[in-house]
Amino acid sequence: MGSPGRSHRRLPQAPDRKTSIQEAALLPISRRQALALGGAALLAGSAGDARAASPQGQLTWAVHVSLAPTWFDPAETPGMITPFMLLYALHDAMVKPMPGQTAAPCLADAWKMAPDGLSYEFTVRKDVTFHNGEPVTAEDVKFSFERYRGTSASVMKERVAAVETPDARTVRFVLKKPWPDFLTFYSSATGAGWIVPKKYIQQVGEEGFKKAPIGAGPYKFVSFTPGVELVFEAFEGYWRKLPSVKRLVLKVIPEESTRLAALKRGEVDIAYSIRGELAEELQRTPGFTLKPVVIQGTFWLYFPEQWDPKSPWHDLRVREAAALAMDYKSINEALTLGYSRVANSIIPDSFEFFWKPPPAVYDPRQAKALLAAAGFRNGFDAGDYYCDASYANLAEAVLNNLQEVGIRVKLRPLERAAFFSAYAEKKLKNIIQAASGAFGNAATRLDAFVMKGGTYAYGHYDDLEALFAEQAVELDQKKRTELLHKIQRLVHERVIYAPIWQLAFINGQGKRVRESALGLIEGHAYSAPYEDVTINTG
Amino acid sequence: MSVTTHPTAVPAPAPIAFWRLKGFPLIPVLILLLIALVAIFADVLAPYDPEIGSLARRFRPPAWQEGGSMAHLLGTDHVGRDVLSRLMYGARVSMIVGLAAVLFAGVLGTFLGIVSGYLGGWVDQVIMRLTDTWLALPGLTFAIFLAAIVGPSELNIIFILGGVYWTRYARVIRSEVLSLKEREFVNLAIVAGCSRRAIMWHHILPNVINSAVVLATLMLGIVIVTEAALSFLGVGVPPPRPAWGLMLADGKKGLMVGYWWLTVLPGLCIMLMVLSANLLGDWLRVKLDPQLRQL
Amino acid sequence: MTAEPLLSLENLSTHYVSQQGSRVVRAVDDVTLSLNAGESLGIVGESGSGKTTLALTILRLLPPAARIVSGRLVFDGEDLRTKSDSEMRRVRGKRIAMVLQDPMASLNPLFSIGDQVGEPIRVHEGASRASAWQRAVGLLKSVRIASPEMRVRQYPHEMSGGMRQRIVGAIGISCGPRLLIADEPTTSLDLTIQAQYLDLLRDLQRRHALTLIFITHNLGIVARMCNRLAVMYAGRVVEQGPVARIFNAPAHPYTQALLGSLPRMSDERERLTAIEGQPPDLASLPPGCAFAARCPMAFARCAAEAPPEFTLGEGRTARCWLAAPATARAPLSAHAVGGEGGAHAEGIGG
Amino acid sequence: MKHYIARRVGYSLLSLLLLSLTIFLFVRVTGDPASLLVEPGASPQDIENVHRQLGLDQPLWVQYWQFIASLAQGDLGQSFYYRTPVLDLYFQRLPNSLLLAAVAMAFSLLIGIPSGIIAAVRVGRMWDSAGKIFALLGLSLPSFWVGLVLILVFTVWLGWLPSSGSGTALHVLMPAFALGWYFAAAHMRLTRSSMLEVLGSEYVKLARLKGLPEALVIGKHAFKNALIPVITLAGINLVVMINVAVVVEMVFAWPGIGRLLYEGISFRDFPVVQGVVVIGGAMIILVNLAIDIVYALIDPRIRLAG
Amino acid sequence: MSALLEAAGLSKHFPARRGLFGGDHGVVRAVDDISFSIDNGRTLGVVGESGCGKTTTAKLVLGLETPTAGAIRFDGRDLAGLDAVGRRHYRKSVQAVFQDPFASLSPRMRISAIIAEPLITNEAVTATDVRRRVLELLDLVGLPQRSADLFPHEFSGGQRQRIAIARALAVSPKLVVLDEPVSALDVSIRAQILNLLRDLQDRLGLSYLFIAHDLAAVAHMSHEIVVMYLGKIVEAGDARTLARHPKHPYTQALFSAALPSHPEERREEVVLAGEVPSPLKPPAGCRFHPRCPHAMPRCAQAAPALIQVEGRMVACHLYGT
Repeated sequence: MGSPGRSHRRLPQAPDRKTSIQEAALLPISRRQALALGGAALLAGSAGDARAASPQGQLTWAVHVSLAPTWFDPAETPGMITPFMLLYALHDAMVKPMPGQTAAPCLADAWKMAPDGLSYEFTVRKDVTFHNGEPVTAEDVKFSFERYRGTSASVMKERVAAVETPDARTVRFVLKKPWPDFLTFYSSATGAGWIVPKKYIQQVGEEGFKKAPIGAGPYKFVSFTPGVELVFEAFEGYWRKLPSVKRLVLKVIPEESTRLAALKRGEVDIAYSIRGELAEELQRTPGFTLKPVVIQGTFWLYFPEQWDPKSPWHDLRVREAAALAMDYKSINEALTLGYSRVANSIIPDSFEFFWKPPPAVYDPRQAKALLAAAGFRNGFDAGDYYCDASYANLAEAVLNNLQEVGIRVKLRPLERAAFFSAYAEKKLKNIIQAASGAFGNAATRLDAFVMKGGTYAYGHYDDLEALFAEQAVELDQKKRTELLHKIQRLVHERVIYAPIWQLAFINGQGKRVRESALGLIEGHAYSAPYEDVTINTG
Repeated sequence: MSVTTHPTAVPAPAPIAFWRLKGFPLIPVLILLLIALVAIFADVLAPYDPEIGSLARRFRPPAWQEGGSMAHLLGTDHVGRDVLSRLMYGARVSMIVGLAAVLFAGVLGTFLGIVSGYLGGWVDQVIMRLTDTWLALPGLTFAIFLAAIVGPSELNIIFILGGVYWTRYARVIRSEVLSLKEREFVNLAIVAGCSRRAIMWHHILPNVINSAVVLATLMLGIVIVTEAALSFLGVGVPPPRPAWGLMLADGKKGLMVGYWWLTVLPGLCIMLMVLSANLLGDWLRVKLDPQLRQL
Repeated sequence: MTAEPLLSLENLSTHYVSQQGSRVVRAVDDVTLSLNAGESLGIVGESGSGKTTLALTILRLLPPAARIVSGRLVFDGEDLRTKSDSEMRRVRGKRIAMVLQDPMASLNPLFSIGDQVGEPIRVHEGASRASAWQRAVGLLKSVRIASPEMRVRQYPHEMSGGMRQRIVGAIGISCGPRLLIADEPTTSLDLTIQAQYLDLLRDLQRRHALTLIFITHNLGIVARMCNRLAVMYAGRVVEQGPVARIFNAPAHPYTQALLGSLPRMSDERERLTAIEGQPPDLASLPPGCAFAARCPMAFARCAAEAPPEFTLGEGRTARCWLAAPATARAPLSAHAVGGEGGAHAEGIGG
Repeated sequence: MKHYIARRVGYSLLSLLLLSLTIFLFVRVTGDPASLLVEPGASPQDIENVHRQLGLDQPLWVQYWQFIASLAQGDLGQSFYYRTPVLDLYFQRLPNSLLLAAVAMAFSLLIGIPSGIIAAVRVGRMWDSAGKIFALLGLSLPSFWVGLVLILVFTVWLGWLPSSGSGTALHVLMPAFALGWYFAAAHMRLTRSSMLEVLGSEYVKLARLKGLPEALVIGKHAFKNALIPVITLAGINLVVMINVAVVVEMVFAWPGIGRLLYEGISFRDFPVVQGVVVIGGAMIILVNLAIDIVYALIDPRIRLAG
Repeated sequence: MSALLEAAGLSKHFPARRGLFGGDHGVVRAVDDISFSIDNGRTLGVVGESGCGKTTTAKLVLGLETPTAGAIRFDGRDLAGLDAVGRRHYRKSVQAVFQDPFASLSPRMRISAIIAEPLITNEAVTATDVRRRVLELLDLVGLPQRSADLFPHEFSGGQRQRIAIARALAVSPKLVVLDEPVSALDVSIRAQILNLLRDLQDRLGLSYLFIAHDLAAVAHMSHEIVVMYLGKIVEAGDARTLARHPKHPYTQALFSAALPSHPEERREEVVLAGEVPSPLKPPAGCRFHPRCPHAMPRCAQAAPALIQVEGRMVACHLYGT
């Protein structure tokens, strides 16, 4: 087993990925914890469930984001989760996260790593076909990998020396040097392992493929109106099982209240992203179900002026006071009905090398005491509080808490794009409320948000830099873990960040749905796998 | 609109005879006065800080409804802030934003309209082409656009709305100046030796003020409603400031859930203010200046 | 003079009443006039003297604030005051026609000439569209419009100003009215065009045996067009009678002054006779003669008591104490009031 | 006349050019679309790549020139987000927008014209005020609020109308009403004022003098003339509606141009924003041009005006 | 007597903006090569129908328009060559009274400010001097002194015209341009104003450029008369002679169309056919020929020159050689 082998820390090998820019919740892609490397690949157990009856009926989703045709193409996976909403229907991957498994064998029914760690060999499942009836072959796998140009494409291509196809069902990835994270990247962090039909694409060209995509997934493409509506139809030749629902319709409804109304009237069966009081309302309404999923998006307060000795935020006690001032439970109850997770870290608890901090504490009295000790008996004017305008509701609640202990701030919600560019360009001051749903592990997260030169780091601590440099070349997984835990502990103790929560993404399910497939795959915000979706026939 | 090119004779605008209040919109004016008073004395009148609430007290209904209490006469919002206090301070924010934006648009548009109409020639061409261009931009979208560039703050919203709507003044004022320019007193002022600046300032401006004022009453409504729409899209007056438009946008989810007071009350305030301003404007329009009928 | 006049007004008064009822404007006050068929009457007065209101009173087309408060209004033997609105509608356009001040603006830009000329025929005689058009062609011909068959199909904007005047004239005579009222028909026109229009009206009068009422502030038009004259001042007819008589020997000082104030082409005088002061406010008329304040010959009685209408013979009347039979002979010569005066302060009126 | 038309066309082209320049510069200062198309923290090379791919690495004037050059060929470029030609997107949405605008206009005129006429003719003070206030209410209430109330009442409570989307005749009712009501006040005002103007005109006086029944005077002579400016305004507003229906389209998930534009702005999808605004602007400029020319043709007074 | 103001070969052409009849012409020849002069203390009357160029002539004299060609000399100095001081002097020397007494007074200024404006603009005077002068002027035009603090809408038409006259006299001009000064007034008021104007001329030695369509008023007021048709002078000369014995067919028609002041005043009536053509497309040759009862073939070809005929100038082929 090789080391992560990072010679250059800045290599974007597992870069942070922002979620879809417009959706309301941050959704991570990575499902890389507990990877079963080299383990005996499990056959998809449910393959035999396929009922003899042909697919029937139709289910409609109210989608909160504007669907883009690039999402039909795994090669363009842009580093956000939203495309997987469509990929799970239209395409299939060699290995992908499935219910109960983070790396389930799909188009590959088996794979193994060479003992020297320098190559991976996959076997393509037998008798699997694309929607047009063509068989899925090793050539398609190679083609798909080489065609892949989405997120982390350069990293993968840099490390993969060659893709060999000794026979129609065997694909071998030859690495330049050992790369233990290869399977993570191939199976879940990127779209490189999602297979597209080589012949068809060469036939119709890239444009043609985008207009009429064909894949090996459980649903066939029927029609698409950009930003409006997408229709799928069951692919009866899907290998895993026969989909139960004949047609899937995804309708874009940007306004949350309207999604709820549509769900209630039965125009749609599943509505994505229903929050706050609307979720409460849905919970109260008989026949409707809330489907919350905790995703890997963490939220926090950041104090960009903590390195400026003249700033109040330079004082650790003030930062601690801010963290203590937040009424985590009430905020969670109010905004996400208590479904979010108060993990007290900027790193999702599912990440590799995650260090579990002590639970977050709400103690306004202590906060006031700390402020007084820092010389702010009557509180202080803390300037601006920047946030992404779509999370102004969270900001308002936090701001309330801060005001209560005497940290007086002025909310400055910025429109999303403006916020992120200002954040990255280090133009923001005072307090920043931000979030990340980026892929990766603890190290990548720290790299971007804590370390010198990190995209979103406004300053650094020398001791942390030293520790981080140390872990970057540490080959021993255990030692590396220790180092990263230590850094995380220091980040926690110094209150470099005041973490808020790990967001719960709440969806609504209507009466006609028996199985929405929401939450089946851990951390996946949307319905998946689609072949598991069923209609209530009773 | 560029269809209002009919040259119409301008009757001498008589000063308003307030003692002859035919059809005077008494109720609307009283409403506007009331709003103004509340706005001025919000600090004294409001029982709570409008920006601070408590999550423990969120979604309290108005006092008369089951679950309501006298502590919060008009209930509380999604972060437990007192709705009555927010409405009172909201009057202030909305009035300031509305009036300032209208003033900004009015001053800019009137100035450009006068300069363009009076000087004519290439100055007129430049200003009118600019106005045409500006008018061809969809107003609300343009505002969103500007908000995305400068970031929303109360001051920015004022400039954005003013910057979007000055064209209406420029158009109307220019066409009025064009007809005023042909009036004999302007020619006589030239004969008397007045400079162009003096003519614009002493002879033209006083005669277009009426129109500008009428236009302002009508614009006030448009500005306030646009501000609400910006809030709906998340780029209006930033929270937690108590602006009516923002309250309405914030409360919109509550509408589906039965928290009617969060939307109905600020909606009512906006409606009353805009309606009153419009009714007053209509009356002024008829009263002051028949030229403005085409607005 | 025939026994039965075509139009006779007896002590007719029309007042404007403000909404609160506090302000009463006596626009037409106690007017008695009669007009025989075929005559042409000029009603002369300054703006605000009530002459237009008088015309609208005859047609009963008054604005909502105006009321006919008293008097009789007999046309062709019928009292128009007692007629219902729909009966009046059948009088307007059919038996009494009127042409307005601005012939250019009197045509509706959206309807063809044929439709507009034929409209009264269709409304009053129930004619079909086709036959109304047929008649319209004839009417256009009678007002000397070339190629009327083509013109009926055209729209007002395709006509020259002169043609539009003629068309308005054609509309006026379309149903063969007995009385034609022309309200300031030439104020907006150039001299040479004005002459054309007056020519046309005179021609129409002659050929259609019309009785004409000319409303104007221009004594010249009356001199040219009319055989009878009524001079209005402050809502009242201060003097009326045959045109030549009045021009030669005006009985009322106002008429005298008016005639004296006109500059004449042939005149050698250095100064004009000016009428001092301003016309009075119709809402607050003095108790006596309305002209008294400006009258060079006024005496005590004039300010105290309004003179009644005195009959002077030859069909003439005058509302002036000087014309009263009991007093001394009224000065009948215009020269009697000349020579004096000058531009004195008009005073700050109203 | 030829000169006049040529001049007006010239001005219109100039305005259009200015518009394209304005919008071009504005979209470019609102932020870098690359920051939204790549994940945060992407390497400078990645951003560079995106820039090169989108042609954003060129100097501004080159970009503008390319934009104008392809515009002249009827090519509005390709959406960054949808990877689809902007023109295709536009024409996909246009029928919806036209439908919405047309029905909204019908609602607007249905409210505006009668209330305007009643206000002008003053049938009764109460009806006058009631109509006027109803028309003004549309202006006074933010359309998203009206939209949500409509959904609440007609979808959630009564279940009569679909909440959102398009497809059937029922779908268009609520968004069209919410949009149309906003414009009703303007149409009411104009109807009222032009009716008043026409009622005071010489030809209406003449119509009365002809002895026409009052219904005919108002219904035929006055109404038809008074309607002309209203129809003109309605023509302009129809185009305006297509472009400003953002809020209504968001609330009702109506797949129209307004939403496309809004999404374009929020995704910094330059080609979409430029394309939609330029087409919209061109439509408005063209309608104005057409109106000016038609007016000049039928109304000789205009040719005398500077 | 030396001429106070002299116009030589004066032309003003406007570009045909938005002209429906644009075509080849492209310019409106509002005033086309006219010459006239006004002597000290005299009145020059200009008559003609709408579109004849009389108002443009007034504007040229007032400096409200710049001539396309020709020159205006005032006190022997060419206006075009004046420096700033000279121009200011000219501004002070030439003032105007316009037709519409309702439009010529700025409705939002007090009478004192209206009357004083030319004074304050042109001279450095103290407030008390200004006030004194305003009261003087009010006196001069026969208005009570308390008028100074009122607004224009509080006055009747005749009174407003008096105010306008007072304003014009504020800077003691030598020449006053009177553009239809009484046409908007009530009949009974006209004589007051005309008398006032004549009195002022006598007292102050003013010169007038009197423009009107009311022939009788022009004849009454003027020493010399100029008759214009479509931008050209058709006849000019001593007022009385011209009024009694017009030579040019247009002048004849015009004076014939003038309404009689007495029903028994019978004159030969010449009713012209047709309407005044558009100045955008004036007829070739003599501009009057399409309407002229005496038109000859050559009238359509050559424009007649203004020549001396029996003590006045006439532009007509009837009198040519």
